[in-house]
Amino acid sequence: MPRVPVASEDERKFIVDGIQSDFRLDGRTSRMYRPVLLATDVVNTANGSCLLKLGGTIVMAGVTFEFTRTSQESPNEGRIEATVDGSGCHSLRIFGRQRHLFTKQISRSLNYILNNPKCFDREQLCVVKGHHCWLVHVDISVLRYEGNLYDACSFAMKAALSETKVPSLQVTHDEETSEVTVDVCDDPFQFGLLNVSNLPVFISVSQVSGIHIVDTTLKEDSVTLARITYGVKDNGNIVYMSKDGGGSLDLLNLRSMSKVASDIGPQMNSLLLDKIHLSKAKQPLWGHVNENLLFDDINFV
Amino acid sequence: MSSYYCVPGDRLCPADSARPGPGTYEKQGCIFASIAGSIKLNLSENELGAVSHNKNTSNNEKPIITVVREEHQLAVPTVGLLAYCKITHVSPRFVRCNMFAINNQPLKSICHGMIKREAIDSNNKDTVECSQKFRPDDIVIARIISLGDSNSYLLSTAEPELGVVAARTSTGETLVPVACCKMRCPKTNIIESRKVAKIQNDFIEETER
Amino acid sequence: MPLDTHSELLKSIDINEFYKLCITSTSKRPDSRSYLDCRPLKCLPNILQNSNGSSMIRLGNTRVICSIKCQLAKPSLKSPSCGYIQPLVLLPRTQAYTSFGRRTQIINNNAVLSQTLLDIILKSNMLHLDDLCIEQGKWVWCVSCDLFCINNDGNLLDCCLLAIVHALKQTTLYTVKIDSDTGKPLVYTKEKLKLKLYDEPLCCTMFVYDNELIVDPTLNEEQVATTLIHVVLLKNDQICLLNKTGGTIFPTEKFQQCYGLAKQYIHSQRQILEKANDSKTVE
Amino acid sequence: MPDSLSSGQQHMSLVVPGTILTNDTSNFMRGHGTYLDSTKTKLKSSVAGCILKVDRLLCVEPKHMRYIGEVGHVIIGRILKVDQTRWIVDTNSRLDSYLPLAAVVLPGGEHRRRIDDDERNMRQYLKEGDLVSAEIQIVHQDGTLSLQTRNLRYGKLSEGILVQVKSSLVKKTKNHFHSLPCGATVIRGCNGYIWICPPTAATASNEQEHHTGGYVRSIETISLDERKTITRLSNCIQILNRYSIPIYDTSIMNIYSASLDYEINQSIEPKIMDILAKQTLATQENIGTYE
Amino acid sequence: MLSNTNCGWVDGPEELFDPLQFAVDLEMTDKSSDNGVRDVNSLKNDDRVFISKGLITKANGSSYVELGLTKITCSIYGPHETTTDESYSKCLLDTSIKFSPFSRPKRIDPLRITYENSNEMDDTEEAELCSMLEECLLPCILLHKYPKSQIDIIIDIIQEDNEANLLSAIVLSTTVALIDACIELYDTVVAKSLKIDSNLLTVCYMPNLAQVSSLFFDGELTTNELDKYVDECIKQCHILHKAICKVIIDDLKNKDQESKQTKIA
Repeated sequence: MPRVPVASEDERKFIVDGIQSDFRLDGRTSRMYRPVLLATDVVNTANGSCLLKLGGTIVMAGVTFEFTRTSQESPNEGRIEATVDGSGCHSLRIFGRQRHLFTKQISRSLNYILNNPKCFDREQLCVVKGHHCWLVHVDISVLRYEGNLYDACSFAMKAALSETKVPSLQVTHDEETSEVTVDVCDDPFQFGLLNVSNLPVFISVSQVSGIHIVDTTLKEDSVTLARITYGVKDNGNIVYMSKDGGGSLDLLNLRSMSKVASDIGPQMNSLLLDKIHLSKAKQPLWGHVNENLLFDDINFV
Repeated sequence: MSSYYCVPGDRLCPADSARPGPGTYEKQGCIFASIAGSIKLNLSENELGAVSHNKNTSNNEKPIITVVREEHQLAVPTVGLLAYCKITHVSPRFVRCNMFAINNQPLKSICHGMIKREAIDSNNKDTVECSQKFRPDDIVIARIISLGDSNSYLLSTAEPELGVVAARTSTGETLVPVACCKMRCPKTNIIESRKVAKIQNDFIEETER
Repeated sequence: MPLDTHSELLKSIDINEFYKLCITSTSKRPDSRSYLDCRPLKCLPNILQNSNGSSMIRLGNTRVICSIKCQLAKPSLKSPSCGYIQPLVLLPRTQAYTSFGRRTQIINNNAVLSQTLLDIILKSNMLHLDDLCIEQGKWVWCVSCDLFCINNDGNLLDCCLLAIVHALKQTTLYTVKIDSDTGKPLVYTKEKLKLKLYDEPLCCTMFVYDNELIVDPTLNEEQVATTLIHVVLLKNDQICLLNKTGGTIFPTEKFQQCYGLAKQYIHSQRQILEKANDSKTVE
Repeated sequence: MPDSLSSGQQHMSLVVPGTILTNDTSNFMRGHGTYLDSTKTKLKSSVAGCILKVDRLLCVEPKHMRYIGEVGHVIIGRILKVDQTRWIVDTNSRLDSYLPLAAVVLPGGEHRRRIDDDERNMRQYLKEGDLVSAEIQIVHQDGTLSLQTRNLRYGKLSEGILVQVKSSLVKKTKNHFHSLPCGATVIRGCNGYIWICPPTAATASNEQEHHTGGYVRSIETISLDERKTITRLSNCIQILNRYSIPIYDTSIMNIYSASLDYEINQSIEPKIMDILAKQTLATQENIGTYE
Repeated sequence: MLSNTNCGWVDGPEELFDPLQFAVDLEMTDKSSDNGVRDVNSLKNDDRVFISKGLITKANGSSYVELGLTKITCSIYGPHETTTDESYSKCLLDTSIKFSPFSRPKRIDPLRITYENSNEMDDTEEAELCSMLEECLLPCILLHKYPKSQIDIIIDIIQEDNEANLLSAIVLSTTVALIDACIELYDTVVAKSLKIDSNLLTVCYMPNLAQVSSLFFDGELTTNELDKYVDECIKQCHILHKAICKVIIDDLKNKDQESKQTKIA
C-alpha cells in the first residue's frame, strides 16, 4: 500500500460511491479490465520480449538464456527465475522504503507459478539429463505504475515466454569416454519454442465495501480493504493465491472472490493469446525494434 | 468476588447493555474484549448475566465494562494524561524533555516531549523565560496537551500542581522547594528559580490513578 | 506481586540511586537476595534435534542455549593435526531494540565473550584438538559451539561456560573412515562415539559495591557495579582465569575471599550439572 | 506524440538544445533555457521547447517540465505533511510548496488571536492527502512557492476527480473556475492539476466559503448522472493531455460534445481516443486560435 | 554484516563440509529430514502445543512456543515512539524473523545474523515470512489506539520441524506475545497450514469475528476443492484457538492467585 497520500477523504468517498453504483472512476464496471495493449519481440538482444500496457501501467519483459549445469536435487530439470525491477519507475516512489519489498513480492509470486510443475514444466529446459540445462531469466522492468502491477507482470511474462526462441543445440554423446559435447548451431532461423499453454495469469480481486472489483487503479487501491491475487489457469483452476491490503475477509467474500477470479481468468487468458497471435502476425509489418516508434500505439494490438 | 477472565476477541455482552471501557471495543452491536484479563463492571456488583436484563436503561446509567490486567498495564501517551519527564535541553523559545513515566507507569522506552514557552506558566505568559523555569536534568510533572508533530509530544505545565518535583544544583545537592517559583539549596542557602509543582493530596490521587 | 510504583519510577529515573537506596535500607539486593546467594540454576541437556550435542542453561532470567555442531574441514597448514573449536556467542537481537546497547556495541560484546570462551577452552585444555583430527593434513573436525542467548539478565559468562561444558558432555561424533583411493571421507552415522573431555572449567562472576563482594550480578547490577571479577576454576579448584575489570582499587586479601566464594559457588554448580546428567541418563 | 505539432502553437518556433538562437549577443539578453557558448558569441538553447521573446529577453520554455510557479497563478495542491505552523503541499513543482497557517482564512472569521491552539488543531482543517485550491503568493529564490487561500473562492476541495496533465498545457487566463454548461465545475490549476466536481457541490461550497472557506464537508451524495458527466470530462481531459492539446474551457467542451456519440468506458480505448482527438483538433481549426 | 574477526576467532577454516553429505548409511536420516512425507498425517499428530509467556524480561511481551518439534521465541517491543510521518494516525509494525544457526539440519552460517531490522535483506526466506506475518497481523491489532508509534516484533526460530507448521507456529507465538504485551487486539489470530501432496495452503483466521486475515496457496485446485481445503484449515484453527485460550486464561488465574497471596502476606 502506498506510503504518501494518494486521495483525500472526500475523493475516497467519491470513489467508493462510484464503485457501489457499479460505475468506476473511468467509467468501467466492476468486472472490466482496462484496455490491454501488447507488442512482442521489441528487444533484439533478448530471446523473447514484449512490451505490455494495461491502462497506464506499462511493463517490459525480456527473456534471456544461460547455459549451466543441472542441480543435484532435480537432475533432469532446467531452471527459470523471474525478477521484477521497479528502480527505473518514477511513479513507484509512492511506496517509499517499501518499494523494493513490493517488487520483490511480485517476483516471488511469479517464481511460485514458474516453479509449480503443474503450470510450467521445467524439463523442457533440460539439455542433457543430469549434466546441462538452461537457466532462463525473465526480467520484467516496470516503466510506469498506475495500479495492478501483479496482473500486468504475469501477462507480460506469459506473452514474452510464448514467443521466446530457444536456441537449438546439437548434443553429441560419446559412448566410451562418457563425454557430452554441446555446441550451438549457427543457423539463427533454427530455434525451438517453449510450451507455456499451462502458464497461469494473475487475477487480482479487490474488495471495496463488500463489492469485488478487478484491475484496480492507484486511486482505487487507496480505498481497497483487502486484495487477493489469484493465479488462474485457462481451465479456471487456481494454482496460486496470496493476500495483501491489510484487511480481513469472511468466508463468503472469500468464496465469491475465488469464483470471480476463476470466471475472469480464462477470459483474460484467451484475450491475451489472441493478442499474442495478432502481434506475431503484425511483427513483419514494422520489423524489429525501432525505439522512437516503440511507444506509439499503432505498433500495439 | 469471583472474577471472569477473557482473551482478546471474546464477546462480552450486547452493546446496548453496557458501555465499552478500557480494554474493550464495540463492533457489530456487541462488546468484545481487546486484551486478556479479568472482566470488571463498575457501579454494579451484579454479574455479566444480570447486566443483559436491564437493557432498557438509558445510556448514562449503563455500567461501563472493562477488562483489566493487574500485573501489567501498558502506558501510552495520550492527550490529558500526566507525564513524568526529565529536562534535556533548554532554549529561549521552548524546553525539550524525555518522558519516562505516564500516570506513574514507567514507559519501557522514553518518549520525547516539548514544553513551549507560552505553555510553561499560566500567569504572565509573555514574560516567561525558559531558563528561569527549568534546568537540564530536572524532574518535571507535565500534562500532555497534544501529540505534536512527528518529533515530539507537546506538554504543558501551566497549572499550579505541575512543574519541577525534583531538582539538583550544579554541585549535585538536592534542592528543596520554598515557593511556587523558588528552590533552595540546603547546604549553601542559594536560591534557584524554578517552576515548582505545588504538591496537593487530591492531585497525588490523580497521578496514582 | 504488586508493583511498587515509586521504586519503579526511581529505577527508571536513576538506576544508581535506586540501587543505593535498596542496599542501604534493606541490606538485601532488589530481588531480595542476600549478597552471597545466586539465582536458581537449571540445566537441560539435549534439547535440539539438529545438533550433535546441546544444552539449555537457565540462571534466574538469563537463558542460554548451546548447540554443538561438528562439521568436516581441512586443517590449517600451521597445525595439520589439530581440529578447530569455535565458540560463538549471539546476544539476543532484542537488546538492540532497548536502551541496552546499540547494535555495534552488541556485536563487540559477542566478539569479546566468544574470545574469552575460546581462551578458557584452550588454556584449560578441557579437550585436546588432536582428538578432533581424522587424518593428518586431510580432514579434521570443526566443532562450532553456537551460544544463543534467549534472554540476557546478567552474568552471561557463567551461563555460557556452563552451557558449553554441559553440551560438550552430551556431544557425540560420527565415526569417519577415509576412502583410501579417492581420499573422500566416509561418514557412518550409525556408529557414534562420545567426545572426550579432560576437564570442566566453570566460572564464577562477582562484583564489588561499596567494598561488598556480591555474587551473580543481574543486568542492572552489572550497570551499577564499579568492578567485575571473573574467576574460572578447574576440577581441582586451580585457577584457570582470574579477571578484574578496572574500577576500584582492591586489597590483595580480597582475592582470597573471591577465591573462597568462587570455590563454594562452583561446587554447587558442579553438583547441579552432575544431577542434570544423571537424570538424563536415567531417562 | 504525433499531433503535438499541430496543436495550435505553430506561431511559436520549436527548438532543441544546442540550437543557435541568435548571433548578436549584444542586443539580446540571456533568459531561462538559454546559454552563451564558449566563444561568447552565440546564444544557444539549453532545453527543447518554444522560443519566447520579451523585447530584448530571449527565453526558451520547455514543453515537458515540472511546473514553475508565478505569482498570481491559480493552482491545486495536495497536502503532504502538517508542520508546526504551515502545511507542506505538493504542487507538481520542483520543490514542495508551503501554505502558512497565517495565509488561511480559518472558520469563524478573519483575524483571530489564540494562534497557539490553532497550531495544535491544524490537522482538523487540512490533513495529509487533502486537496486545496490556492493562489501563489510568493515565489522564493530557490523556486519554493508559498500559497495563500485568503480569497474565499479558494479553499479545501471536497468530492470530485483530480486529473493530472502537463503543466505546459494549462495557460493562465482571466478565469480558472469554469462551471461548464454540461453540468460540472472545472478548476484549471496552472500546475497541471485539474479538478472536476459537480456544480451543486461547487456552488454549495461557494456559499459555505463565505463562512467557512470550504472546511465544512458537504453531506449530500452525487447523483449518477452528475457522476457520469464528471467521469466523461475526466476521460476527455486525459485525451487532451495525451495528444497535448492546450486545455481551455472551449477545448474541453469541444471534445466533450464530440465524445457524446460514444459510451463513457469506450473513451479509454486507444482507437476511440485517437478519433476524438482528431475531431477536436478539426473543430478548433475551424474556430481558430484560442486567445 | 559481521566480519569474521568480529566473531571472536581469527584463524577459522575456509570451508566447512556437512558430514551428512559424505554419509554412506543415510537412508533413514534422509527420510527424517525430508518434509513432504510426514506432512500428510502431520495435521493429526503435530498439534502438540507448548506455550510459555514472559521469559524475555526486557521486552514488553514475549513468548516461547513449541508446535510439534518447531521451537520459536517471540518478543514484542513498544508501542514506542517513532519519527516517521507515515505513522501519525496509526501504529507501524516492524517484524524481523531470524533462523538461529542450529534451526536446520544444516548449520546456518551465523555471520548472516545481523542486528539490523529485516528491511535491508529483502529477498531472503525470512523476508517472505515477515511480509506474510505482517499481512496476517495488520487486521487484528487496534492500530489507531497507538498513534505515532511503532511495534517491533522480533522472532527467533530456534528449531524448525517442517515448513508446513512454521508459519503457524510463528503466528501463534506472536499472538501470545502480543497478548502478553497487553496490546489491544480485535481477536486472537491463529494460523494453520495444510500440506496435502503438492498443495500447500496456509490460512490465518480470527475465530470470534470469523474473518480470514491472510492466506496463501501454492498447488493446483478447482475453486470447490479450494473451499473444502479452507474449511478444513479453519476447523484446525478453531482447535488451536481453544488451546491458546485455555493456556492464557489459566496463566491469568495463577497470576491473580499469586498476587492475592502476596497481598495477604
